[in-house]
Amino acid sequence: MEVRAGVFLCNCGGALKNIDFDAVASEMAGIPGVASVHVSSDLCLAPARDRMISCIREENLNRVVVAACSPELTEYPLRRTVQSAGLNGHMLSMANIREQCSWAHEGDVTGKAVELVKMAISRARLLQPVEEVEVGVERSVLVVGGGFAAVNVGLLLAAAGLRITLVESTGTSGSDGQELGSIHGFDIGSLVTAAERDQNIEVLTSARVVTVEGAIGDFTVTISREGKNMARKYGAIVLATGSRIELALATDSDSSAEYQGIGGTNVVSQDQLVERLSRPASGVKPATLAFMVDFADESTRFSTLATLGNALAVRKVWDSEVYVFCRDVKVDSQGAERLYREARDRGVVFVKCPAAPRITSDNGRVMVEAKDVLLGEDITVACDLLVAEAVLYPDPATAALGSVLGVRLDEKGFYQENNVHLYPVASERKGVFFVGTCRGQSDVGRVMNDISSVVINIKDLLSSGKIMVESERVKVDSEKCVACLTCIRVCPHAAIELRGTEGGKEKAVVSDLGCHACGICVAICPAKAIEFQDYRDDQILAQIEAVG
Amino acid sequence: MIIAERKPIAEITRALAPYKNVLVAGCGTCVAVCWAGGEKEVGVLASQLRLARGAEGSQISIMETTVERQCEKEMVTDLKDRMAEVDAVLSLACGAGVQTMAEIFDDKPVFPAVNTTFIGRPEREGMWVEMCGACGDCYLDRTGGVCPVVRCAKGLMNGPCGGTRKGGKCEIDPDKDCAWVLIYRRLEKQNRLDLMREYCAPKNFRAVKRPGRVQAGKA
Amino acid sequence: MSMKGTIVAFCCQHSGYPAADLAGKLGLGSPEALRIIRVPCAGRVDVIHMLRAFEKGASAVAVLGCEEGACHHITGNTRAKERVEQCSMLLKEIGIDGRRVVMFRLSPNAPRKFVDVTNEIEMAAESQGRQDDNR
Amino acid sequence: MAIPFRETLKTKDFVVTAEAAPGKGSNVAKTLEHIELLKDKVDALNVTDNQSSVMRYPSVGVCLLIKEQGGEPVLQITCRDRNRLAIQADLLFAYSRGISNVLCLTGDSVDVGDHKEAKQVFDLDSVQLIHLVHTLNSGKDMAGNELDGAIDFCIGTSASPSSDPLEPQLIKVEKKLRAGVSFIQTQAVYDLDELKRFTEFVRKMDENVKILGGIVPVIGVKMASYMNENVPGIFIPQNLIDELAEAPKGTGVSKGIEIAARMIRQIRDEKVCDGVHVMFIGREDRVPDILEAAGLL
Repeated sequence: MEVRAGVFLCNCGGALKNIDFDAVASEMAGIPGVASVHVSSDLCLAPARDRMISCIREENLNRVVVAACSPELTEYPLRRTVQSAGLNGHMLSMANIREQCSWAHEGDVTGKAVELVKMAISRARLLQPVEEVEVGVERSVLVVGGGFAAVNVGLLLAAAGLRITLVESTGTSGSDGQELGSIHGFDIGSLVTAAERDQNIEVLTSARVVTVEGAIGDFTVTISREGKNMARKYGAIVLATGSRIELALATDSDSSAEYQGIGGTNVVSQDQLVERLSRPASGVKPATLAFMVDFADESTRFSTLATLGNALAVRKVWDSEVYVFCRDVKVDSQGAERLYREARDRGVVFVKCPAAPRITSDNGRVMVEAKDVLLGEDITVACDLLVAEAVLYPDPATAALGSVLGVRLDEKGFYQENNVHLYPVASERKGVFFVGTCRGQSDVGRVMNDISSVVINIKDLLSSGKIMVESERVKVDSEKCVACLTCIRVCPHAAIELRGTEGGKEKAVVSDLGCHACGICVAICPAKAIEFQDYRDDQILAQIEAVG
Repeated sequence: MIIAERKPIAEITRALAPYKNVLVAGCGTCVAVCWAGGEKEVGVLASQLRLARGAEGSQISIMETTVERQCEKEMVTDLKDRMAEVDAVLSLACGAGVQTMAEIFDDKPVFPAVNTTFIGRPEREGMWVEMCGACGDCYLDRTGGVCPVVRCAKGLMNGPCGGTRKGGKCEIDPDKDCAWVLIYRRLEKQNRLDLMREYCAPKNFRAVKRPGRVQAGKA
Repeated sequence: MSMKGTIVAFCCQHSGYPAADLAGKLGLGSPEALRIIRVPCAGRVDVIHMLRAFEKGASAVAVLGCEEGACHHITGNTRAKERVEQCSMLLKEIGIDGRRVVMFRLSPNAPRKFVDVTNEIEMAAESQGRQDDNR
Repeated sequence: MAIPFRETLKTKDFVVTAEAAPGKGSNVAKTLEHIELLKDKVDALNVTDNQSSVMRYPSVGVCLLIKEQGGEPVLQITCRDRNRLAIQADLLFAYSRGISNVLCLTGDSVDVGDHKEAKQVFDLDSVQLIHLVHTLNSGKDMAGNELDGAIDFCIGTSASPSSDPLEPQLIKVEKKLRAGVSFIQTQAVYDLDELKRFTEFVRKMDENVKILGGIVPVIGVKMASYMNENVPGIFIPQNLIDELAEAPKGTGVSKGIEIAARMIRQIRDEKVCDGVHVMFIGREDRVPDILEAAGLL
């Protein structure tokens, strides 16, 4: 099919003074494959776009080369324009003659502009169409974990009409959500019973995910329960496997006494304190209480929020003296600032100290010795009860599940989200999400955010039951592929698998849905069997040939 | 699979010095998978040769091709109509491929561009290790599936030697495991250590009368 | 050597390319001899692309990818670094200065870094060019 | 004429052997000196076979010199340099010239020697070599042919009591014992408990094999770390290295001798094993000082 490329030069409303567009246009006319050259001043506006559409139709162009501003801005809309002219959106090649040519250099840059357009034309000749097809997706979600976050996600997604499977490795559902839920007044029990009654949700206790294959919209997951394996299909997978809470033994490095060592009874966790508060009648009320915050781990808000909440409760119920030893109380969680102010007003004393206090015991009472920054001197407080700082550690199953799903862990062992700001709950593997403490989130406010963003993400993806996807933009030629597994090992998004092809033999197959179009597999394939439609080797080499 | 490693460029340029039109022929099977002699490596080597000649100010014209399997006479013969204007052939195949090429086009000099090293497997991405020495008399049944003939530096049949390093590493290379320690651990795990205790008589090193020949039963 | 003095820069869509755009928007001058080829990720650039650029006469080749550990595709920039080092070795093997091929990592909002590195490459290539000419 | 080593092993309760190192050329003057110095002070003199894969005057040659001087040689044979034909031929020749003790070794790899590109043979290994000598002793060659004139070698081998991991080594020693050896000369040992445990292990399987502990004096911290790093099968513990570090500059050699003598005396007094095999590579002339310091002369 003969290449007929239309070259559209945009002088950005006349702003690109150091490019002689007529010269550029005349240079383009003689190039093989160029059917017409048009200079316009505002390709980003509708009239110019309509003219382009009519040019494409009248001159039945099968390639469009646009020399204008950066493709980062205009590639997407221009593709829509080309499509509305009946030509495949991928038959577009752009030259950046504004930011990277006219604005980047002083003086006349017509020569460079000519070269950039020639490069774009050389690539345009080799472009091939990429069809966008509609693909059915499973309207079901696998939620791994039985805690507070998992059950919440399950309920919300079930409400959106998706079929949910809640896989919980321990015997009872909602077990590891106790600590988090109970402290912040959420009754985990009622959530679990709601989940069990919801006909869209299937709760599988003491079950384990064994293998995960396929990609977003079409995951095949084997779950093993009571010795037998079941294969299930899911559109998305949410990991909410929670975390392990340990009492921090952070003490001053040279202080000999360990928390746990002293008396034992008068050192408690936040949870044990809440339990004692709930039955005020029994036992003697402690006269003075101390909390520890931000010494073992400054990155989680877990102990800060629990401390603020419980310090207030102690003041109300027991009215005992409350000291909070802290490095600095970080109140950037939801409602934390209000709790902090209220605690101060209620007489809770915050002792700011640069290093962890020295803990010793003196006939049953806990002596807390620390340097108070505000007073500028060492103070010692004798207290009846010490609430140790709690620190979140990854659940031991995190690493194993991570490798089954092909997702990464961060340096502390929690799941590594794709981008902490843009995609906080998504993994690098499309369709696999993390929620809650399993990715290091430590306070209820943030966990609630995680839950709502994951629910929105998945509803957006799956509720319609179908997704538009570019089919075979990155494709493995099964003739050339020798199944050497290099691409499967290398793909950072676990989007390539060995699958039987019509020839019968198993070959590498790129999942259109799961592929992030980065091209790493294309560069590393020893047999050059993988093609990435818009960035093929011949297209890149053609651009190099066109230079100079 | 067969593992190979690209020869240093100096050796290749020295061999090609007198020739102007060179056919650079890759092989699409083993040497491609171990990144030594496939289509990609043909492109890189051709480019490197052109750059080298450019630097010396003399010209070279290179034809690039990749044969699916260079050890198949028919596949190599397919190149014959392009051989007219070729002065010399540079083959990136393993030894079998280079010699097939040399045999089919015996009127033209054929040079190897890779060193065929061993039969092995990928240990991790980009690194391959020797597993089998094709000795023709396999003992893997006696050693729990670890071959001492090639994975022990001295090929001992009653190992280990006295030079094993701390932690069970090989005498000559602290990064390599002593094959006999691996054998010991494997057999211990399966509690079949009696296999290792059994005296192994001197090996028949002529099991394959070199050069080897295997005649399959009539098809 | 029709491309005397040109610098071919493979710019990753997530870092090098937007940084180049930003440099243009701020009017920071990068070398005119620079020819940018847009790639989806630095990991897409292969050794053959760099070598062909040199064959076409480029005086220097650069691969601009994301910062260490911030690669949009996790391992893209590390692979690009390894391939640049391999290409550098291949050049050194045949007597061409290995420093003519460079991997540089920057974030999309670092136009000054982009301009500094491209100018540095140009100056290095020029001084090297003079050495090659009188060899 | 010296007492045959086979007899010494039976009669003497503490056997002492040393090493005569062949030179790097045809001039045997130095070797003769060492032989003269040591032949009457020890029960037998081992002759190394291209030690550490460094090419030297042949082992059987020095053994003949020792015989001529009236000493009792032990021919060391490694499997690195000769195949089964050559080894059998050398054994016939050695025996015919009156050499009747052989130490069967696997041999170091050529990578540690000075001809690193040589083709290694290793047609046999040390255990197979022991079986081979027995075969020849029984009047047949390895292919089963009758020998015109049988031979009768006293067979010995080596062992590494301080290998880590130890169990694979012990399995190898089991094989050697089942093949049948009269004496074992171990690699250099510095931890006598290990040597004791090794001796007990061997005694359980074969009471009358004689075990000679390998003694290699260490003359400095630098040498100690070098040996730990590069010499196969040598593990010098840290406490010994610390002791060497304290020795004032320049007294390294005498310190090394002092430590070696102390170990020999300890082995003898506590009957750790049946004797010692003293190796002082490059300083064979100082071996008498060690023996004297250990009260063996």
